[in-house]
Amino acid sequence: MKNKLLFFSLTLIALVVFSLVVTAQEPVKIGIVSPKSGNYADHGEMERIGMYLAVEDFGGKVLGRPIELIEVDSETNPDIASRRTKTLIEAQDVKFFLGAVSSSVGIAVGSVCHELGSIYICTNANSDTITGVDANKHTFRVPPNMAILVRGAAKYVAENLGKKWYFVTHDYSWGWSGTEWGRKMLDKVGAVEVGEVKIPMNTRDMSSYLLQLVNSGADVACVTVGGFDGIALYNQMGEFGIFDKMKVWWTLADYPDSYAIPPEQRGRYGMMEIYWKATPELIEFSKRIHDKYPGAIANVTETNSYHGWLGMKALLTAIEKAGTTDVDSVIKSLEGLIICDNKQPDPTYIRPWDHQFIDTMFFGHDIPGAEGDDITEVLFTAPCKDFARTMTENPIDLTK
Amino acid sequence: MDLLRTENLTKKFGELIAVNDVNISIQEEGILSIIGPNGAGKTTFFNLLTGYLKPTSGKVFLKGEDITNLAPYDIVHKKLSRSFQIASYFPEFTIFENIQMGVFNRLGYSYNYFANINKLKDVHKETEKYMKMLDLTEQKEMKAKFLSHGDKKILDIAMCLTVEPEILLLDEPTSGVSGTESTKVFNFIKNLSKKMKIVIVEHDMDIVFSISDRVVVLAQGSILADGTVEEVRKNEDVQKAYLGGFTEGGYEDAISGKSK
Amino acid sequence: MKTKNNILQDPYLYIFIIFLVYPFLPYIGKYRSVGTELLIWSIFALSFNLVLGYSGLPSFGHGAFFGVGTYAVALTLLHLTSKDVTISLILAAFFGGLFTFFYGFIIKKKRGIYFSLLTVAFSQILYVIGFRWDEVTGGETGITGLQRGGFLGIQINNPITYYYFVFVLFVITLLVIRKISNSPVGKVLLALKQDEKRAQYLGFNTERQVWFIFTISGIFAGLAGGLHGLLHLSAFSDTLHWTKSGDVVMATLLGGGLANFYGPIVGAIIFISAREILSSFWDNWLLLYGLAFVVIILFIPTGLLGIVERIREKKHFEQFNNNRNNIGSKNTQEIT
Amino acid sequence: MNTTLCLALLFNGIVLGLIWSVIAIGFSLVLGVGQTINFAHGLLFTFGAYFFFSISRNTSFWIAVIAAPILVAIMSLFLEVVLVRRVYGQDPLFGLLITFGFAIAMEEVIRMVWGKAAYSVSTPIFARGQLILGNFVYSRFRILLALFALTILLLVLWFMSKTSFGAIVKAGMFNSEMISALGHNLPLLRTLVFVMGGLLAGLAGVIGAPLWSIKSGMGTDVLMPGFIIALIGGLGSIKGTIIGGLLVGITTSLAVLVIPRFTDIIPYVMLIAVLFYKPKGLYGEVTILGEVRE
Repeated sequence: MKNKLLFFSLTLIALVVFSLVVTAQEPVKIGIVSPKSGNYADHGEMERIGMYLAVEDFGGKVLGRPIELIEVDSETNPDIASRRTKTLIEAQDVKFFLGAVSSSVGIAVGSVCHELGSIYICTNANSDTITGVDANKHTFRVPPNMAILVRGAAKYVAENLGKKWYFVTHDYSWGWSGTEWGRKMLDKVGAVEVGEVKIPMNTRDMSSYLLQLVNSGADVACVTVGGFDGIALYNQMGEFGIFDKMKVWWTLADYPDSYAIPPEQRGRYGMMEIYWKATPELIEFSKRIHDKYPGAIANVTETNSYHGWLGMKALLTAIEKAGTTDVDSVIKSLEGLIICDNKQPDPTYIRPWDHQFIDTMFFGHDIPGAEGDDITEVLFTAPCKDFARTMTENPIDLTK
Repeated sequence: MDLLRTENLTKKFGELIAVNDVNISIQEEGILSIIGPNGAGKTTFFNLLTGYLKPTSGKVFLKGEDITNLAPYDIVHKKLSRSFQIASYFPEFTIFENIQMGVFNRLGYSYNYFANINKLKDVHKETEKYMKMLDLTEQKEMKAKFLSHGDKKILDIAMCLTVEPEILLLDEPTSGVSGTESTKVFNFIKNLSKKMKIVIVEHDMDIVFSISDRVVVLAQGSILADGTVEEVRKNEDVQKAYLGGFTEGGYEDAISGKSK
Repeated sequence: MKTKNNILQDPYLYIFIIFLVYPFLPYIGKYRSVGTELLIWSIFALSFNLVLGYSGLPSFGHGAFFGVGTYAVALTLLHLTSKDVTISLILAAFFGGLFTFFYGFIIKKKRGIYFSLLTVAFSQILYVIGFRWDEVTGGETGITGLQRGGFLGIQINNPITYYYFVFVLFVITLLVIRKISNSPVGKVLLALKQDEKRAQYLGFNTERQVWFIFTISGIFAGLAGGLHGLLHLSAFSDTLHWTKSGDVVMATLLGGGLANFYGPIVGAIIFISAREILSSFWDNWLLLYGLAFVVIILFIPTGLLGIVERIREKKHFEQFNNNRNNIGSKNTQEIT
Repeated sequence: MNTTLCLALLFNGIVLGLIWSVIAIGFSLVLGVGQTINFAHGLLFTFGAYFFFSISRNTSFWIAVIAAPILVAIMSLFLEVVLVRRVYGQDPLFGLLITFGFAIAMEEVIRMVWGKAAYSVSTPIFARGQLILGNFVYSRFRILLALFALTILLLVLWFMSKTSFGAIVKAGMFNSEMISALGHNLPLLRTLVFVMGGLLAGLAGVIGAPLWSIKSGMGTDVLMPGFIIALIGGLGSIKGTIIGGLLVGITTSLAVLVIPRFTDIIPYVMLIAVLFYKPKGLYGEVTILGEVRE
């Protein structure tokens, strides 16, 4: 009889201890919505690598609780991305989300999180509206938007590359925003527009557009074209000898796009969101990426991997600072957060009124014929805060 | 006034002239047979009459009205119906359902999206009438595709009747049908001709000569001979076309069909 | 009158109960938006089966009419002041029907390969317009941030009430489509699928029948699209892309739409939930998704319920085979 | 609009049309003889591009030009024997779906094997630079690719009209039962035509790779103009496909001046217009169960 009593009490104690440990151990769930299939899967992969490394920096824990990453495939399809985000919130009560390679997915996930009260840090979408007309209390955006990127480069381009600009616009909201900001800067920097060609989304053959550009007599082609269309355009520019006739300025230049072009056909100028050789920490970070993920499409720090890392780091820092996973208090601690150890020359500052991350950007030039990883030279670095939109230019109120 | 009339009806497939300038007028009474070697244009002629093919030139008149460019479903509503060389029916439907289709159309249910079929008493009664007429009632619930070849031919003809035609075009009703069943089809056509004008395309000379009031012979798409059974039997060109210049003696037996 | 036992046999009863109880089921019940999605896809697949299963028309661009419904809802909610969704859903069904009415007229004479490829072509036209006409359709970023007001005053904003709102529409759709498929027109469609020439010679204007049924299926496809738009409070051009039209075709075939009225529902449930589960477990899930197409077509072309039908038909054939022998013998004695 | 630009766009339309025709012919032959919609044709094109990219990087440009199409032809043999052969004669949707499913699955395999990034093929040295006549500038490499496409088209035209195999293939389109009745092995004929389609898709891939840069989704983008031109030209008619390709290529290229954003709609609108007036296509003699009656 006695040992039965003993046995019973021991199991009871074990149960109590176990439940205590479990609650203390209750994991912090973070949802990652980025493309795993479809055309942008490679950008998605780099983004996720950055996030894993950030979690690693935090030792896999925040507030003493393990971090549980739940990944869903956005398929670069806003419809599917919003449905899967909603499912994670409904079924697993996920409070924090990161990711998105295209603006449409960013906007869609942002609106779902706002509707159901979760925080969303958009790591790789540049259209102005995410921290503009589509902004909301729960959405933050890591990469600089087109206003910052274009205004940051306009003066240098006019002074050093040429005054007669020809706009090459990706014919959808993101592409227009790049050209609009370019047009606004024309008279400020003493440049003049000599024409524009709009390239529809998902175009393969660029010849009919390049023919309009090649004999336009422009000094500079101001190009806002991204993704695979961007790669196809850059590649076919070499074919039509655009680089011999004029300078080419890409308002937003991603490292993987230059890397995909055969060395002898490179030669564009462009504003880059990160330059992997800017600081020793970034060089070390690139080595870390290369060692842990040799198969990745780029073995240096580039836009997607860096912003994935920075977004995750900001979120975890804010949660530690807020001391709780309650959404409103984490938002409070995110707003105005300054991240010094961001591996960049200057710290990153999260503006409270539009939830835009502000740090530095790099204007570079692809060196024709350069082999290996070191394919771009940096002409100057620019602080984003001097070119970001002011409250008057972007009147939004996130408190509503 | 003739029931059905064609004016220099012609049909060309590229250079091939399938039906060549046919002028024929079909009156009320009796059974008309159209005979001729394979490829003489018999089936194409039927297709032209019933709107399945558009003629290259020429016109078709039904009771004086020009029906040349009408579609088959409009011509059928003008009481001209036809069966097919290869019996065509709805294989997955039961026999009852096959016959029921024609009744649906005639009683005006073709655009009725909501009626419950089992509750349509008028359709049910009408279909039973045709089923009895063809003594197919025992196999009522059997899928048409399991029927014997002869029964399929009869079903095909029965479906033509559901339209209550005044003219019935039968395309080789007994072809491929074994002895016992072809007599069944033969008798069936016989008593049908009392109620409506029948035009048959047929190869079996015994049937042609014993059943038809008038015979038209088609060769290379044009009419070779047109008249009573006797006139056609005697006709020189018919013998030549059918036998291709056989020796003298052979004409008689070939024509009379004994050698079959 | 339906006797007691064949009510129990009627699959409609089970489908009704499963969907009625779904939100309260343990574990899976929480996934309300997936549940609503299954209902919407069942409406879409049922209406699509009127074209594929009943009329034998291989349409491969039905996603276009679904997408048109989504955009109709999104645009009306965007531009209309009141957040009431009644008008937008009516417009979704209306425009679904309008597009199928016009395009149906163009392709009512086409069959087989031409029909498939022309429907793909049409859905691509709508896709390019939806994808690039930024001013109206929001282009690649689509239309987002809509609010779901009431339907004739009933509040349907929270997920549960919206689920049951879609459930009611699903039940109505199912009864209407079942009525059509058991009506004389249903029989005419099955007839023209088996032998269109024969049907024409019985007096049926088969082109017009194809035209009308194509339009009716478009109306329901538009409605389903509209409900999809209200579920996600957004509209994107992706559903219009021809590769997405394959989903409803596969769902209908998998379930056995060619052989059984309830096939599309079974197919929609299996196909959509498989896609959701598959994609959350494996990066390269598209590999299995593609192979599923191949396996279904190769091994179960008539779908799951198709297998049931085939067994039933074998019994039907044997039953008639033995009694036909005695009928046969009776007939022959009679004549000779 | 200055005339040089229109001239350049017209010339560009011809180049585009020729390249699209090479893709369309493969699709048209398979559709004509095998009566199956081969939606894996785009995928075979993609494999042609990827094989060309990998082989040209490791060996030489010229070995790749020959090896890539042959590899694709072998792959299409596998596809035909294992899958497509089982759906001949069935509902056309089955052929479409089975090849479509295969294409989705294999596209994922491409991403697994070659990774998800986009690649570009460097222009061979002999083809670099531009043809400059006054201010008419055009890429020399594109002209060479167009000539390469033209030779392929002329070869197929000669092959189909002059050789006995070509005659059997043409007859096969009119009446496949007749072919087997005359003692020709119809299944073998269909396999050979399918492999021929695969070879053409591989060749088109070799042309497309340097032109449009290589990504796993490039097949679906190219499939649409391919099947549209095949239908506009008329099934199995090589002459029709070439003329159809030029027509669509030129109209799409010039339309950039009128509706730059919606030029992609042009092929679809042309298809619906042509099929509405001439159901068999411009030069098509055969309709595959396309119409119930005239």
